[in-house]
Amino acid sequence: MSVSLQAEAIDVATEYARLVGDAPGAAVATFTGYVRDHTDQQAVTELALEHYPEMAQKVLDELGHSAAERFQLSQWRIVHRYGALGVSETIVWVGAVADHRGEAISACEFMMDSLKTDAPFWKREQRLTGEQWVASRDSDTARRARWQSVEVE
Amino acid sequence: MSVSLQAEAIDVATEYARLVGDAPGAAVATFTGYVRDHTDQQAVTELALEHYPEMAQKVLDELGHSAAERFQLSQWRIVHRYGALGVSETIVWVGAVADHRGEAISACEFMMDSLKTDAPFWKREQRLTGEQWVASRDSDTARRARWQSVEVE
Amino acid sequence: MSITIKLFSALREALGESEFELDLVGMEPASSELDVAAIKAMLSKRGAAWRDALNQPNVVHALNHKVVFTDALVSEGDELAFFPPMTGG
Amino acid sequence: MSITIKLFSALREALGESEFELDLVGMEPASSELDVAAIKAMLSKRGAAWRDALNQPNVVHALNHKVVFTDALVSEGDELAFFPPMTGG
Repeated sequence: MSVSLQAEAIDVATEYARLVGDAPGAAVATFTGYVRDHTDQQAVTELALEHYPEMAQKVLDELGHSAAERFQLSQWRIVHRYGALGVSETIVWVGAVADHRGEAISACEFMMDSLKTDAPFWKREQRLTGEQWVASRDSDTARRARWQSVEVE
Repeated sequence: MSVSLQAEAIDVATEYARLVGDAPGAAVATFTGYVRDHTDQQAVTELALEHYPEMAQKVLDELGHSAAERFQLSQWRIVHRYGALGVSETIVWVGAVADHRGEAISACEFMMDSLKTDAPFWKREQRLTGEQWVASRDSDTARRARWQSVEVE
Repeated sequence: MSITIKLFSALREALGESEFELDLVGMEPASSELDVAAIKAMLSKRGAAWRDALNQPNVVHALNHKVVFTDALVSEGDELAFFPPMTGG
Repeated sequence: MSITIKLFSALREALGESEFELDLVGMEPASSELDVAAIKAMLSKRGAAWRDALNQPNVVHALNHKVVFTDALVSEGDELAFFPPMTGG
């Protein structure tokens, strides 16, 4: 039931063990995002992640609580990095514990889709051709919108 | 790209590290199932998992390959236990690596939904009121059917 | 001609057998055209317990590790398994 | 009356500032009715770079860490941030 904003690499094994604890639910789903080595066929050598600390903390807290309520989670955790990241390093980790597999898996997807468009982070890629801010993707906005249509039901 | 049928507990940290290896894709999703301490409000104290070894190996191999093709996975892994399991122990672990988060997450859901109805395992619960074979669930059959309607498209 | 029969879970328990060879020599129709339904009919002659267990509507038949309908043809050396709906995961 | 302005990512870079206090004393209309649009108009008077950067159609405004429309009212001590669409995760 917590958020971590951190400069350090994400220790997936430790995060998993803490999430599950001594009394796991029946179903645990996790997602880890890594820095790609390419964007649109261009090689990427490093990523700088700028963030708005106070707002990021608030948005991710609210997102976790919203996921917990919506998918009946007994535990959840969101870890997001900021700062300079090398290729193949972790960027983000989310985990959800529920009674049923569908809820745990959907909660991870909901948290990832929402944080992509709602959490104040900005990626700047170091490419062979120079530095460049990463543009937001229409596909991310569309994935986020799927959850909103469900919210209205 | 492999299946393990095993009596031993699943070491989630080791499985994760092996799945991702030295060159991770951008997106890694995992799911872990644990033994519940209850079914329909009845306390469960132990679970015995019977299986049909040769067929289980074949079905899970095919399921992994099918998921890889369908969701463009660069890596996948399915681990399923058999034998005597205590409450809160691991039963099953699946992991998928893809370029995009939607594919990695959907692959885990597809693998779990499919193995629930297609892989030859049978649960026998030790309850306070005696032993009992677990009945198959209509909800599992319905979740499996969702993927079949997509297959026809 | 013989095939291997396997039984799992509640069927194994109800019938008290998990695996045996079934001799099909001299069966009618010609053994080259035997299907799963014919094997079920043959096994059902072993008594009421067999007839009842094998003819429950939700029994699954797997021929050589693949789920099949009752019209699947059976050949020398095949492995035919009967079991209740699967409950893994 | 003053508020805190924050700029992030490409806006911070284009405008060369990341955070400053904006004094609103003496502004028209009455400062109790100032909204985000009025603040944007005020900042746009700083020059073409400001006007262009703040009036891009996809600029996001967050008031006290919450995304708002331009009709949100601004009060003493508020924190108002401008930034491009978010690209985390």
